[in-house]
Amino acid sequence: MAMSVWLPVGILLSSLIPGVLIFFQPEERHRLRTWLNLLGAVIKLLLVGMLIWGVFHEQVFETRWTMAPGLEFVLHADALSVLFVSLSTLLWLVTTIYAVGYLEQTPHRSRFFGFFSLCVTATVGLALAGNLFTFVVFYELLTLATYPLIAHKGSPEALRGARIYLRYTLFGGLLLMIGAVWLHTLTGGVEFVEGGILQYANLDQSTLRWIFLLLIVGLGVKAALVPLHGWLPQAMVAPAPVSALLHAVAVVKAGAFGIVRVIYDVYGVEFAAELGVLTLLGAVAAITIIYGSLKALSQDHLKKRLAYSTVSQVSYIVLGTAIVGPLATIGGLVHLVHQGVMKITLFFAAGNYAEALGIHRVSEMDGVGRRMPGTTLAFTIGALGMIGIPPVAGFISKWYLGLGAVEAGAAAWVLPVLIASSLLNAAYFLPILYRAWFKSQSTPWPADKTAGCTRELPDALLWPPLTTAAMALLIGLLAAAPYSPLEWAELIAGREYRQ
Amino acid sequence: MNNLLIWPVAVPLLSALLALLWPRRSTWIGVLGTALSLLAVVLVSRQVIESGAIELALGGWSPGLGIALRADGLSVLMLLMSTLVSMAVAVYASVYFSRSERRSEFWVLWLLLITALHALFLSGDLFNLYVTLELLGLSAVVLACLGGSRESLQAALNYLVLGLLGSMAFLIGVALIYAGYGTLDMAALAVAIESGPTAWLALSLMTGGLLIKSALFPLHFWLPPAHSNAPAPVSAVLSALVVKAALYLILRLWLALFDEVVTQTAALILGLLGGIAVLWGSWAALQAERLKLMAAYSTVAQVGYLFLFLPLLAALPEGTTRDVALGALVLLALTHGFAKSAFFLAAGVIMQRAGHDRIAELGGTARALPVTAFTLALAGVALIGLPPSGSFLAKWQLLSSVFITGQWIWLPVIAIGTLLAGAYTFRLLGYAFAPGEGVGPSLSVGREEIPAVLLALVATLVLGFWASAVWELVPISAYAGGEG
Amino acid sequence: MTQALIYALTGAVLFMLGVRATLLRDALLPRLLALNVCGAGVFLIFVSLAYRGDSLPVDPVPHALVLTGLVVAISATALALALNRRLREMADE
Amino acid sequence: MNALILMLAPLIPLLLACFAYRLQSRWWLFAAALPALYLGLMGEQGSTITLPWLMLGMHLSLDATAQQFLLFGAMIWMLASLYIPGRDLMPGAMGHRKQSFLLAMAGNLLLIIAADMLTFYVGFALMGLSAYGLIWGPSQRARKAARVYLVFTLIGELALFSALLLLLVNSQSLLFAELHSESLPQAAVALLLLGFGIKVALPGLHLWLPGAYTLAPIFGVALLSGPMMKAGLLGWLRFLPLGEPLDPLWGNLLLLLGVAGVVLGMSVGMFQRDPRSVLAYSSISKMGLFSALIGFTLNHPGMAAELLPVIVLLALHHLMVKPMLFMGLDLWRKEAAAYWLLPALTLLSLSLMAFPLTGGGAVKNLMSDALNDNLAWLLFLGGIAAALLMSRFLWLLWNSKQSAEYHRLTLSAWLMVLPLAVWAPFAWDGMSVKASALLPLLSAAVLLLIGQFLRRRFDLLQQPMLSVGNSMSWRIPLLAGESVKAESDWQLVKRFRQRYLQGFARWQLMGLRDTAVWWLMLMLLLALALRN
Repeated sequence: MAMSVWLPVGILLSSLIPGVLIFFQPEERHRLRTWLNLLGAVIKLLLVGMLIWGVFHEQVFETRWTMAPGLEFVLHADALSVLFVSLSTLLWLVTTIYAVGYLEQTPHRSRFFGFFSLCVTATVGLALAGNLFTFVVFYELLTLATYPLIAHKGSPEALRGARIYLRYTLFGGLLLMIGAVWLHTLTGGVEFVEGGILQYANLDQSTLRWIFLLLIVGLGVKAALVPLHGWLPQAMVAPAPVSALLHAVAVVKAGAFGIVRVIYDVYGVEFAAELGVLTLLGAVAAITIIYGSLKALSQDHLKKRLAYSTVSQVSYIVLGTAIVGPLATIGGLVHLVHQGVMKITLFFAAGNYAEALGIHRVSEMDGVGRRMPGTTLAFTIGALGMIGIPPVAGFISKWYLGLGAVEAGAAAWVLPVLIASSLLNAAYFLPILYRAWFKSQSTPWPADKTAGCTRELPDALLWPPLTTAAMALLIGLLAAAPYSPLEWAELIAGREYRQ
Repeated sequence: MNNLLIWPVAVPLLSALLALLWPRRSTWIGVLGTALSLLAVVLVSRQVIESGAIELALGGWSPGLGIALRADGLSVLMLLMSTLVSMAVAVYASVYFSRSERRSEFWVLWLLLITALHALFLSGDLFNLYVTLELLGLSAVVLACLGGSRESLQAALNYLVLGLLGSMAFLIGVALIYAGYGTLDMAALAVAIESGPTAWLALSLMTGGLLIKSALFPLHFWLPPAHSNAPAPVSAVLSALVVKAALYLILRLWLALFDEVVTQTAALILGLLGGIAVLWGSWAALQAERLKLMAAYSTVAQVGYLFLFLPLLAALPEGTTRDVALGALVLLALTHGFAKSAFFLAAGVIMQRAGHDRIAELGGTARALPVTAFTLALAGVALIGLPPSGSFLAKWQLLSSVFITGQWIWLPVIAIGTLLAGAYTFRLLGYAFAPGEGVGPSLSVGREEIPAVLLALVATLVLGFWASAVWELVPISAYAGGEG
Repeated sequence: MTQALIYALTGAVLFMLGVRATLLRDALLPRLLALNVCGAGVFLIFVSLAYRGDSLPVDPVPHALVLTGLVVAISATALALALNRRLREMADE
Repeated sequence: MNALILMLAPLIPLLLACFAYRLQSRWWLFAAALPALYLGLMGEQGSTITLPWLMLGMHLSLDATAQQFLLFGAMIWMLASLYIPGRDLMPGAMGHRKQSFLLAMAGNLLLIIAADMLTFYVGFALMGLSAYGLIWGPSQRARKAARVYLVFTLIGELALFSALLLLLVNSQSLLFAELHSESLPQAAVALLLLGFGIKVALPGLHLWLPGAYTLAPIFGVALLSGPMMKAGLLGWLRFLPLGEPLDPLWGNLLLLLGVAGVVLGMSVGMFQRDPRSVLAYSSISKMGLFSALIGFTLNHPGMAAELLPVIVLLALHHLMVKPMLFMGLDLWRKEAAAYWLLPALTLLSLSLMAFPLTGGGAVKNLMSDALNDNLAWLLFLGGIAAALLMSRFLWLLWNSKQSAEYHRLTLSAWLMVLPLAVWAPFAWDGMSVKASALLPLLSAAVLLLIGQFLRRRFDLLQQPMLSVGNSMSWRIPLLAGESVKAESDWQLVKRFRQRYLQGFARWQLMGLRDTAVWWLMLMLLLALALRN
């Protein structure tokens, strides 16, 4: 009993406490800081392991705390939250290791790692939020925790990027909050229940549509739906680990996850379809997918290209959500994990290129595969996954999305979108791979920091991308194995469509 | 047991006398006196939480002629805020004024200010309210000009004159009440007052006077110069507590005493003024070039938020929803009190270290003074109303009330106000976190940085996670006509 | 009764005049004077309230209040004047 | 045991690919196909293995078709592995070729033994994409050819992907055995035709082929023309509801496209100067024939049972002979004093021409039996095409120069496989001499004579005309959206176009550049055909 109450809190605290402690560490206590970080991450991983086991066996984990009359702070672990929690926990561990390596000998590391941990805390809290109120709380906290990370370098571009990020997200958070309060006022409390609650509430439909619009626009800012995506390419000025976390786990995913929550566990997907709001959302997602890819084509800056790719890829999740039917749901949900693992690999690799050779642009990447084979291998796997080439994880997502579309009779517009997006993905990823592997070095590296080293990079920089790349490959290859993301997505879809 | 009520007033008063007599030890006496009054307030609060509202007739004279002290949920909350804030500010001031030759003056006036505040929150009698209001105003003015600069004197003088005018208006209202109902005891009045011309006129005069003191738009013009030119600890209490005192009175009058007199239109007018204050104050804060001026304008905006509640409260039927909204109003006031005092203290630290508080030149603050920068960030979070601060909860309930009453007009005000608050806060943080040499090299964490960060933490964490206590306390009322 | 009313009305008029001058004047001394006029008006009202008809004794409470009010007003005025002098001195320096 | 080897067949090349950069001997590559060869020779038919945890559940099984494909495929893979040049095997070399080779082999073998659609698709994608590395070469033209190949392949993959989804939802199962044509969406068939049509180079979808075949290294071409191209055909055999009634539209379309392919291959191939190009167009022509046969089978489900095995045999024959021809050509070019290679190549060519008593002739006999006098004209046409193209090939071979020395190993290996290729796929029951079988050869000879006469007489088919065929290869850069560097061929064409064929060439350019126009044309033809 006590266990079921304390486990969600423990999962939050396992990153919060190290985060707070790290803030107060002097800059030079590098070793202690690293240990704190890793300890927190490992403890969190263990706790999440317990959570996974419990939720799989239909145990209930819930913490409630009344913050104000009618406003309860609820942490509740259901299958959907477990999916997101385990993703963020696992990737946090990897990213922490990477960040330790990446930021070696740079100033303000205590501050950085403090906010880094807070950022993960907010993400995990978001995943575990048991009602809309708690979700909003963590959604805003996430904004706050990420801002200093984006601004970390302190350069004018970094500050500008952070400012733009903030403008967008504060605006989005406000709309989300207004929508949430409105809904809360109408229903007297919006718990996340599998299958949704609103279809039984007997409320005015047009009001519900307006609220839906508010919520989705609020969440869409973080999920970078067009035209609310403007902050994402600007935010790539952040250090590589931050971009990795931002694109793979934290911010962008938070928005997408929120959309999933709202549609499945607040409105109920069938009810939302009845309201007619899903068609619009699907259209927006489709536009975003294509638009993001088109923009990515013309970017020479590597991280910017990846950023636009994120814009496009995250909308796969939204698209899967907007199509009614369990298969599409599985596709969307599983992409939540798959995109995270693949994109984090890509950003790690991009960070490594910048760190080792000073490469920031695609046009500088000629022949980099020969110089940095490990990193480039990871990048290749990630990129192939993004295109959706089997057996990398991205293929599984695309497969289920497509199946869901066919099943729901939406194939006529979804399949062309998927195909166009895959082609565009290929068009902006394959040239990079081509340059890296097939071309030979044409110009000297912009800033070669590893000249004369026997190894490609320090372990802390090389292994994280390789690990995540292996994960991307394995979760695709072993998609049907027990406890795989796909299995979880099926479990969730089964529960969402149970009634 | 009811004798407890005397201590929150008596302790600071006696300490003030002691400090006057023994100026060389004034710092010790000041801090200790503040700490003891904190203790007294805590005892009173415990009593109220355990056994409901309590009352004390001073000297055994019955209310009507004698002086009655009453403590209920609302006053306890205000007392707790003011005493906690003043405790923190006192610790800060002990460092801030440690080398100042005016330190004994400061401590005497400081203790007097606390006395006045506590007496005001506990007072159960309209005339006593006037007296405490004046005492508060006078000690605040003197504190405000302790900085000694020309601008601060000018501003303090302006503040004084306007404060006096407000008190006069209040006093004439008191006179009218006495003429109409023959008593000044608030408990009796809460039952007696009925709608009528006397009550009307009295209410408008008293409210008008208090509006000046609480600096509601367009009567806010005295506030920014006065608050921004005072020494940092003084600005902190001015913004956090003194303004709230006037607001507390308005709440008492509107909700407990004149609840039958108040009309929807009147509330709406105040609400509109509040709305304009929100927009104007936030906009001006965004334009401000100096840190303390920004904070002062932000106070104008925050006061506006509090007034937004009035039309909503008037429209809500008595019962739980109204109590929830009222609690939210109190919570917002409390959060602002803590956050703004933290903000001013942090500004004071920066000013002492950098020698100026021009926002555009604050680069490097985060490196030189990490704790203070953190304080600014936390306080900013509370000012914007982001979670997990208390103001987030309050704003949530405010919006909720908007939806319940259908007064949609406030929705854009709140939205734009929040965005503007975000804009000015993060503008500041952007400069503070930028690299630069605006602030001197880093020293270890100073004693003066700790109180500020604690205050900010109270605003953002304690009031966020333990806010439900507010809603439990607010319905405990000493006044029959009130919301109890 | 009528006499008391006259006093009260006079007090009200004084108060209004005082308010007007306080708000409109720029220089400090006139404003202070106006404030005192204001105060006088208020006190006049209070004093007139004490009258409860010929048959009854005068109500002591308003008198007590006026006394307290006078103290407050005097100290406030003194403070204002002191501040004003300080300001002058600074201007001279 | 058999099931295990079934799994090993694709797994071993895959694992080797992971360590490709360490492999220094080509015997590793050679050995990678051994499990497949074993399966082809001694595998127990009907052995299956299911891996439910792998991706979405993978099913492998060995049926008769798979076994035959494995046998002949493995031989070609092994032979081709010996042609990989030594410098690609140096330690420290990037090993693109090794890696691509092994990955493509893994994909190819996987798709052959796949028992469900997804497994097939995975293999197909793996093979198709890895083949990029087999085509890629350092020259600009080779890079462009590889790029064009990649674009086509990707489009094919995606079409196939969509088709798969439609099929899966329709039949609720991934297994080939459970596919059915009931309520099959038309779009699925169209997408299947498109997806595999690119691989088998249907006219209009063949634009990647000439460039890739002429510019890729020899082992790449051998593999492309052999096992990989046949994978597309195998895809049709596996996916299309052959033997079940279907809208005749699709059968007719495929038939028509096939015939167009035969004609296109023949007419363009005849004017090529490079023997490799001739072989390339011969592939188009041959695959056209196969496509037409499959189209016919689609429309005659009753005959599917007899026709399909023969189509498989026909495909196997081509699978063996074409790579052998390419590799033989390479030997011919590089081996000093190898005039004795000419008879060997002639023998292969004769087999491809379906000369009696060769493997080709035998299969053709079987085919005409199975067809039961239907489509005799098609076989005739195909025969003429093959005969003309092979004559052209041999003619060019005769006139071409020879240069450097070559590795003994490759030569002897080639010679060892030669008899197998000539009589592949060992359809002994079809070995007979029929007069009718010689008819196309005779007609071709007559045509050649007429052509020769015309050429002498009118000087019409002089050099400029030859370049029209080459236009196929310079069109590739245009497709990739880049301007072309002036080359000698290009100059010739320009001059020629200015002089004689301005209008024609421009029409051709426009027509070929945009695949859609091709399709439109074919649709129109189809509409006309269906109206009758």
